[in-house]
Amino acid sequence: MTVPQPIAGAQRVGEVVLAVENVSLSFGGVKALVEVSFDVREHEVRAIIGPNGAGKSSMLNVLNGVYHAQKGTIRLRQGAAWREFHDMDSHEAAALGIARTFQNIALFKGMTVLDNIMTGRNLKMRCNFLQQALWAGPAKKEELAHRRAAEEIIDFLEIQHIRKTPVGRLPYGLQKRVELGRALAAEPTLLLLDEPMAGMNLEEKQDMCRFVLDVNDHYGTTIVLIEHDMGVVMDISDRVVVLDYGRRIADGTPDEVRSNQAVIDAYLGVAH
Amino acid sequence: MEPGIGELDTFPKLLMMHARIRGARPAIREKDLGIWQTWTWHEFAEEVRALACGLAEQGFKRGDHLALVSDNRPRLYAAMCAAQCLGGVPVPLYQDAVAAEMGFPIQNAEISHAFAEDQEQVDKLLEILPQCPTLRHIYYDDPRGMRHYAEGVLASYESLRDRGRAAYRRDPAFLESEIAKGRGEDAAAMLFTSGTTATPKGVVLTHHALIDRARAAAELERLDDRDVALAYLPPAWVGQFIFSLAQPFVTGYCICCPESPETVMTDMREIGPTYYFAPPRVLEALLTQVSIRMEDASRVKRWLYARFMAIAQRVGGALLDGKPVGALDRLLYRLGDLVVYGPLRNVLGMSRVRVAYTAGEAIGPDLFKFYRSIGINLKQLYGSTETSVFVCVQPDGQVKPDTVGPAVRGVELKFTPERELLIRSPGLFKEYYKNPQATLEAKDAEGWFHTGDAGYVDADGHLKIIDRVKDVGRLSDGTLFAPKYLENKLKFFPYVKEAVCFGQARDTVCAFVNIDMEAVGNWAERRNLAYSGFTDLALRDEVYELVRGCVERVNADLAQDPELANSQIHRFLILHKDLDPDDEELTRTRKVRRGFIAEKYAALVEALYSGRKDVHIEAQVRYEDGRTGTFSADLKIRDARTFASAAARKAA
Amino acid sequence: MKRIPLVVTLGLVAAAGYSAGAWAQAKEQFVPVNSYWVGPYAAGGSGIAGAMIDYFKLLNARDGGINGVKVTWEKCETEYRNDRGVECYERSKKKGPTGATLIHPLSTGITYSLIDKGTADKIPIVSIGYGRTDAADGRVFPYVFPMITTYWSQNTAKIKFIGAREGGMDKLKGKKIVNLYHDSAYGKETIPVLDAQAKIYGFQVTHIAVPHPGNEQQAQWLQVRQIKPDWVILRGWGVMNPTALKAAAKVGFPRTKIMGVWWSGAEEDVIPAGDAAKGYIAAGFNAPGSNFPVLKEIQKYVYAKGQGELEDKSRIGTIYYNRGVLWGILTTEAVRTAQGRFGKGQPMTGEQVRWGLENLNIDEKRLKELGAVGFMQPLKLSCADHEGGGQVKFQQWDGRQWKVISDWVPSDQKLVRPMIEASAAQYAKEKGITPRDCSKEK
Amino acid sequence: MEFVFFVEVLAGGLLAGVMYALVALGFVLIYKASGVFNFAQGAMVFFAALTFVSLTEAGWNFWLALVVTLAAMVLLGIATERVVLRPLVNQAPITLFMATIGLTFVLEGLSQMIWGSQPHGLELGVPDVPMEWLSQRWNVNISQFDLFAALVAGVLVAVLALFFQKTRIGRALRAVADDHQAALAVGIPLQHIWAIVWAVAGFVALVAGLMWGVRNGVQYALTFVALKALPVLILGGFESILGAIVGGLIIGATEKLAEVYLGPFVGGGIESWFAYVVALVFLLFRPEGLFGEKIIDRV
Amino acid sequence: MLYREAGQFKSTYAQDQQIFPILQDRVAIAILLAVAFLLVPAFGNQYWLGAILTPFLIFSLAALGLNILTGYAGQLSLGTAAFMAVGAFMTYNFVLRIPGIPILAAFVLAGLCAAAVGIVFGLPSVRIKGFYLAVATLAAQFFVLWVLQRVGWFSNYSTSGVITAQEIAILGYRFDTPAKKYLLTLAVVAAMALLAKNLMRSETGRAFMAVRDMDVAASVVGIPMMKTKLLAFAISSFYAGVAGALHAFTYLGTVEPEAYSLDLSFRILFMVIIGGVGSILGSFLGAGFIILFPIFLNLASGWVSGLFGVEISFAVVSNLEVIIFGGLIIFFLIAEPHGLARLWQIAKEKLRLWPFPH
Repeated sequence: MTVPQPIAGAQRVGEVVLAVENVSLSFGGVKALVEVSFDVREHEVRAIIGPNGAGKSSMLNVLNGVYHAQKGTIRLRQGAAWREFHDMDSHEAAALGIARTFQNIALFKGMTVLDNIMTGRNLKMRCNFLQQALWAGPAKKEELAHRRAAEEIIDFLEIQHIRKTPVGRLPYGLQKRVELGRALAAEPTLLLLDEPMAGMNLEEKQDMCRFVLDVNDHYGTTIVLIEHDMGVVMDISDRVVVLDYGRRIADGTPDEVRSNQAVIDAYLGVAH
Repeated sequence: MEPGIGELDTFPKLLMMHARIRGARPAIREKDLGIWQTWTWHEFAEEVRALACGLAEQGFKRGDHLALVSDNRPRLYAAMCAAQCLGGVPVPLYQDAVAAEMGFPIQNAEISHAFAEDQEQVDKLLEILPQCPTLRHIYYDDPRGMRHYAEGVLASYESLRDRGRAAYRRDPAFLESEIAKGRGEDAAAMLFTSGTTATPKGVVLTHHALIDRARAAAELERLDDRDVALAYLPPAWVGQFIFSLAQPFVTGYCICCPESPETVMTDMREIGPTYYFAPPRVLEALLTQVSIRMEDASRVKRWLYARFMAIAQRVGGALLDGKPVGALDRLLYRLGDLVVYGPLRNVLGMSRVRVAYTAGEAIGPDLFKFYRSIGINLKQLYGSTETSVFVCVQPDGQVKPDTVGPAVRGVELKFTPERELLIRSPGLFKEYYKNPQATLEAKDAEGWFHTGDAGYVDADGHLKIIDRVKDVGRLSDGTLFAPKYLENKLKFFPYVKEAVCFGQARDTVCAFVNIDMEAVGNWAERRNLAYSGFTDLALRDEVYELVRGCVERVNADLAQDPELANSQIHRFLILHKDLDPDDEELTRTRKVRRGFIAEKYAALVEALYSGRKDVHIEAQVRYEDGRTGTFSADLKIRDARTFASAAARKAA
Repeated sequence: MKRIPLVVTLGLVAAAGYSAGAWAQAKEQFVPVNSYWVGPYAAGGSGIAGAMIDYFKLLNARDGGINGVKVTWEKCETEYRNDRGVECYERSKKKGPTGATLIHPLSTGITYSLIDKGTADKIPIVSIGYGRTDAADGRVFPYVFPMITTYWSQNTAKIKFIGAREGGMDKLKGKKIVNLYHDSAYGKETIPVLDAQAKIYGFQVTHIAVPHPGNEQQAQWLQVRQIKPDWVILRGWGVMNPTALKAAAKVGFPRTKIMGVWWSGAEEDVIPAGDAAKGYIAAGFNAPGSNFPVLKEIQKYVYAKGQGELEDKSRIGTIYYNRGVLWGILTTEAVRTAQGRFGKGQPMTGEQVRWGLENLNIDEKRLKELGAVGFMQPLKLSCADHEGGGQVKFQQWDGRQWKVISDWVPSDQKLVRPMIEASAAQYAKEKGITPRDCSKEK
Repeated sequence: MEFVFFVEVLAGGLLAGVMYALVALGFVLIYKASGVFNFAQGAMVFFAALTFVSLTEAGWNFWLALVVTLAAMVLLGIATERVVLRPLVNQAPITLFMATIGLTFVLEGLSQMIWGSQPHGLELGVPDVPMEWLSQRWNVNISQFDLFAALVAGVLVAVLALFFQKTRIGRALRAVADDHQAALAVGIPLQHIWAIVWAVAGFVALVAGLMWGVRNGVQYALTFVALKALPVLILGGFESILGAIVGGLIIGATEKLAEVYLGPFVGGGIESWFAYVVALVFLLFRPEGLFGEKIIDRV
Repeated sequence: MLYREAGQFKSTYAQDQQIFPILQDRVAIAILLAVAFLLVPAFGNQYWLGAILTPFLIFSLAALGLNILTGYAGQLSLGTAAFMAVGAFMTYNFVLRIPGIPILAAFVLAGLCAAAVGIVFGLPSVRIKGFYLAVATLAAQFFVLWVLQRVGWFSNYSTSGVITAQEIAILGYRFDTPAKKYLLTLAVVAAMALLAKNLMRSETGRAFMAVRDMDVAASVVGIPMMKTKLLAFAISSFYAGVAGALHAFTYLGTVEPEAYSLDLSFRILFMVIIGGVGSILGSFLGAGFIILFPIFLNLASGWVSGLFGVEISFAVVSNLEVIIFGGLIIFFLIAEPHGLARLWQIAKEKLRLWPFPH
């Protein structure tokens, strides 16, 4: 995995922007998350790893309001003030600047790539439906301005050639990229990526890593990343939290985590 | 053309004139962020002024050279003109060349300033920086991925321009005086010849030469500021330099830069240029695309296509030339125009083409006839880097498939006893940069330039090029052997991408054939022949049979022409890999480097002539991600049926 | 979004629409037959339309048309839908030398839709025994003819018949009557007049609505069982009628105490109910049975020559068939009266037929000539009164066929007429129409 | 007296609900096996009843007519599968729904063209009159025919439930309902299954046609029974047979009670929309119908 | 074949986002509008104007309304006819109770009332999805008709609950001839179709489609579920309301609640499905097919039997027409499951790529 070495370093990463304190989540009897706590710093690439069924996706879903945790608090820093949110809907989370991609693609099949990305910007649109119906001055100006922003993202992700293709017809790799584009369109402060590189070949993985790094680098977005490929995790993440059976078993820089015995056991399957 | 153009003898002066009198007209467009961004002449002039002052501040002085490594982009042409404003010489390089190839030009011209498009080109320049001490400034346009590049040499295009704009505002007079200092005979550009032989030479072309030739051609075709051209070929090539800098600065027409090399076809369809230029290999590729897509069409469309193309073949060209045609044919053609040719031109983006040139290599007659028959005013042009392109141009109405037309105004032609063409014209180059010996060799005392091409003037005063002098050879029995002519005939078939013929001082002609992966692949899929890759396809017997069919059809054609009858192709083999400029088998403009190939594959040539059925080949292959590996296979060799020549048959 | 396939439709219709119109320049009286041969009410629609055409064929065959003017017609499928009804009207109104003589909409919904159009195009809209009741006031509705009897008149006649059956109108005091009506405009039409009569005769009326299509009436008939009324007036249409009779049998309510309107009193309404319909009484303005001279002549002149519209000859004599013949008679008599004034032997325009209708006077003598004595009641219309007769006959289903059990029972015009004129006046005010002054009409 | 009347209304409502359930069964069958809401079920009820009655009136004996009609319905089922459904495998449910609408028009047109538009009476030998001893003893009128219909419905439901749960074809049907492609992948002969299902639905349509035919007479109006089944399906869930019966009973009972007790105060005729209000209230608590599986959105 | 797109490049986003980016399409639409607005009223006779084009336009508008709700927002509705009834009756009341009110104002107000009713019956859509949602709108269908018949106020206490549309007037100018009524209908329908098209290509439209395609992802992107679904119900009911008003005023004149029965709701749903779910053009094509096709079948069979003089009984002919109509629906669905609009789109694609297949 030859990827240009980003100049990581403490000075770029800011203070804590997201604090998760002993969050527990269960579906009926199944305990998905047990007392999980970790924090995420500004401009950081924070990875969450762990074997299958460790609760990674559930954690992500709690962060952006798709699931509601039974116990524990999640605090998000808005500028100076801290906002605690529990039982928050996903569209309220979106309003707070949290955007995400899904493990198995959740694009709008009936729309083109450009429309999907433009939908990502809906929080930024101010005109009401009447103005839009009349295609009145402000509505038209707003639509074209947002089209321009979407085009920048299309340019950034190098998908100009599929701009007007319905999403349903695209290969898997490109759909993942469009979904990243849609999340970026909301200009989030916190970006949650649920296995962005699952099922990709070598070349596509390289591209996606480059994009993730560019996003963090170019837009300064804080990224929480779930990923299986240890090579990727070690290369591009600043800090890593390891989950196993819903519990946090390790948290630290990639090197610390790699040498941590508990993590090795979890992955190599020591009997619990 | 505007009166009083006389004293506007340099490109910057022309630019300022356009900015004054047609400031609002579009000068240059580029497809970016989904739409065609447009710079008017006024805005373009502003950009050039700012850049020029910026360069001046950076110590770029008169006589310096500015290297440019970039695809067709408005900022590339702005940088070129900015350098010219300061009396500098822009030196465009091939953007797809490897780093090593760029070393020589920069050292040769002690280039201090360079303009690079993006991270890819900057990395190349940084790689050869140690060998180029003179290189002190690299300006990059697209900052993508270079936020952490700390090299002092680098500076962004925007910073250069903004500092320049401030400087211009502080002291506009400085730039106006620099421009005024410019003279017609100053060097306007240095372009490196593709050079099918030896190392490339830097051709220095003056403002006067380029402007004169550009104006002559523009008058011939009555170009004006309403025309539109598409800039899609490498800027380092003289043709593209003429069509996207010289001629627009003379006439004021607008050039358009496509979004990326992959989207040229769609961009061309969107723009619909009126003034189009394409080397034969582009036209071949286009024709191959057309035939592949038509093969997949429904039966009705295929039948319609075949019927109307037959009519076009018969009367299309004549109609275009205005020759008399029967009323029924005229009606059928008009119907065909509605049903087939019109839509075909439209899909190829050539509906609005008023003038289309092809040059750089000789074009196959059938390919040429195909485009004219569907109503595209394609015309032959002859010229080279040293002659600022325009030497001979076929005027409207006098278009023949096998000639390159009469000489353009101001050009004199002369032939040496070995039938080599000598040219004298105001468009001749000044010199080969720092290579007086080569300059003398090419340009003799009275100013005649030795083209190195063999040819003759036919009855109508049209120049007819046979081939490169050194390539035109004789078979052992003395008959004329023009490899280019044979190769073009072979290349007309969609399945043949490239061919190399051998016969100099031998008794028969043999050939290498490089199949077109896409066309033959499509052909194989229709007969559900499984194949794993290029090499596997190239070795299959069915493909050999296919190519043999093509060769025999060429032989049948050749049999008609008494002169060429016995240069028919007797034996051929199919190459195991695509000929590739990266392996130096082709020039950057995809012309065959005959000498190099004969040397590299000498074993194969010998096998052809030794009557062997197959030959073993060991070759180095570079995979996609950079790893290299060796490859070995047995290439089969086939005989092709030859035909008694027409004369012989008549006699018998 | 505005790209309707106009080119295609123009071509098709132009070819179809106008070729048919060109042929009829000879002296003919064109009558459009817009009915429905498809859908839930197809039996009734095909019966009435078929009978009317049979009568026209009879006239053409026997008398050579009306005073020599042959009757011509064209069938059009309305599927009992308003939009198809309007389309058939617009398609047929200009056909024939003098355009459509008059229009039988054959559906309440279509009648309502055509009132404005008919008045504007001066083509009489003839709704015999249905449509708008207050259209009987000719001054406000010049071109609408709810002939013979309107729903309100029929209702008063029914109450009179019940009174007779109870032994005198005074016996009605204290009696309980349930009005089981189909929950639509047609069904609600008689509520006001029933309430008025309830006040006059002192009987107690309860209105029970049956939601469309009325194929399940368990709840309604349980209410009836709770109220235990003396009589039930069944104001049904289509499948509601047999279902009501079956439900009555299920609840144990005597069918002899159920009184149906003439749209609930045809064979098609009782056969499906089987023997649950025995004893059920229904009103009618045309007599059942086939032993009337006019029907015999139809069999002689039309069916004998194999020209009959209906394949199943046994339908001659059924209620709907006879009703169709009645409509044929009224239509041709109107034309005959109009010819009397505007030129015998000439095709009549819509406006002239209007005059003919308003001056229609079919007395006993005329009935005899037509061979329809007892078949229909004598009828006399006027400029103001577009209803005419207002008398109703009652018939009882004995399990196999309808038996007439009463003579013509007159309706209580004293009560009905003022209500009609009041309602017509309100319509006039709303629509901004100034009622005609009938005295000036000659 | 008041309470006895209440019992009678309730009993009447429940038995009316049984009649609705009979029709709803046909819809459930097709939906369960192909995920298609078969709009043409009403037309099939009419076609079956009309064929049967026309044959009996043409002098055929009862059982022979029944068998021939059944054969006709099986043929219709096979033809439907072959012509309409096979080309539309894997299309969106809304497209298949529209195809059944096309089928409705074809069936209605066909029925009236072949057998004419005259309505026919229908007697199944069970008198539709109240039970003697019941109405004497407690003055409660329950019609014998209603009980007969309830019996038929009960038997039908039992047979179908068994058929779906226990037999091999039944299991295959349930697999096809979940996912056409998956079923095809494991080798279930989709075409056979659908042909069988439509034939069985045809049989259920015939039974419903006969029951309703006795009540309304065999005429075009039989197609309106589909409207009565709609609220039952929505309440009971489209996929469950039990849901159809229980849904029917609930809708029937509440509808009649509301009409009798609530109707007079608000002007009557509330039966039509009240059924839907009941279904709506239930759905607000269980959005996937009484017996439908809970739809969980896996993210 | 007819398209010549070479040279039609876009240099501003406004050009790229316009409804008809290709010149040939713009020309076609301009011609069509010119024919519809100028040619047809001038040459069309009453049969064409009154019985074919006006109903076609009105039902297209209703189908367009339903397409917004079912096609774009993915919420199934079987209550379109009820919302049309509300539109018709409220317009009648507004004209009755506010003398001199211009008809267009009455249409808008009536549309708003229909929208309000739509929102009320749209509330269950928050919890219920798919076919089951049809129950809420079915309840609306029956309940609204029941109220219109029971509460006398709506029909100004007329005995049979029937309303008669008053004179159509805008500031004194009376629309009384079929041509004028046709023009009014055309103007209203064209304007509302344009508004709908603008809506669907802007943020609201995308929000609807997002909710339709995957509501979980829509809410994650920030689209408020409740607000979007109710807005879809409101807009769709507004369109149906205005369609109902036009149906009563410019088409039938006198109308009874029964005219807006469940059968009409189903017919409008058929128009949306056969026309093309989620396409403005689809609504028009669907309406054209469901309304006009049976009439042409009728004309054609009349013409054919006239031609061959064959005397088959009219009943058989009528039934045959119904069978052919049903058969055609099945044929079209098999040919193109996504409706006529998709067939049209494929044909256009083929023309643009002519003579190439791809």
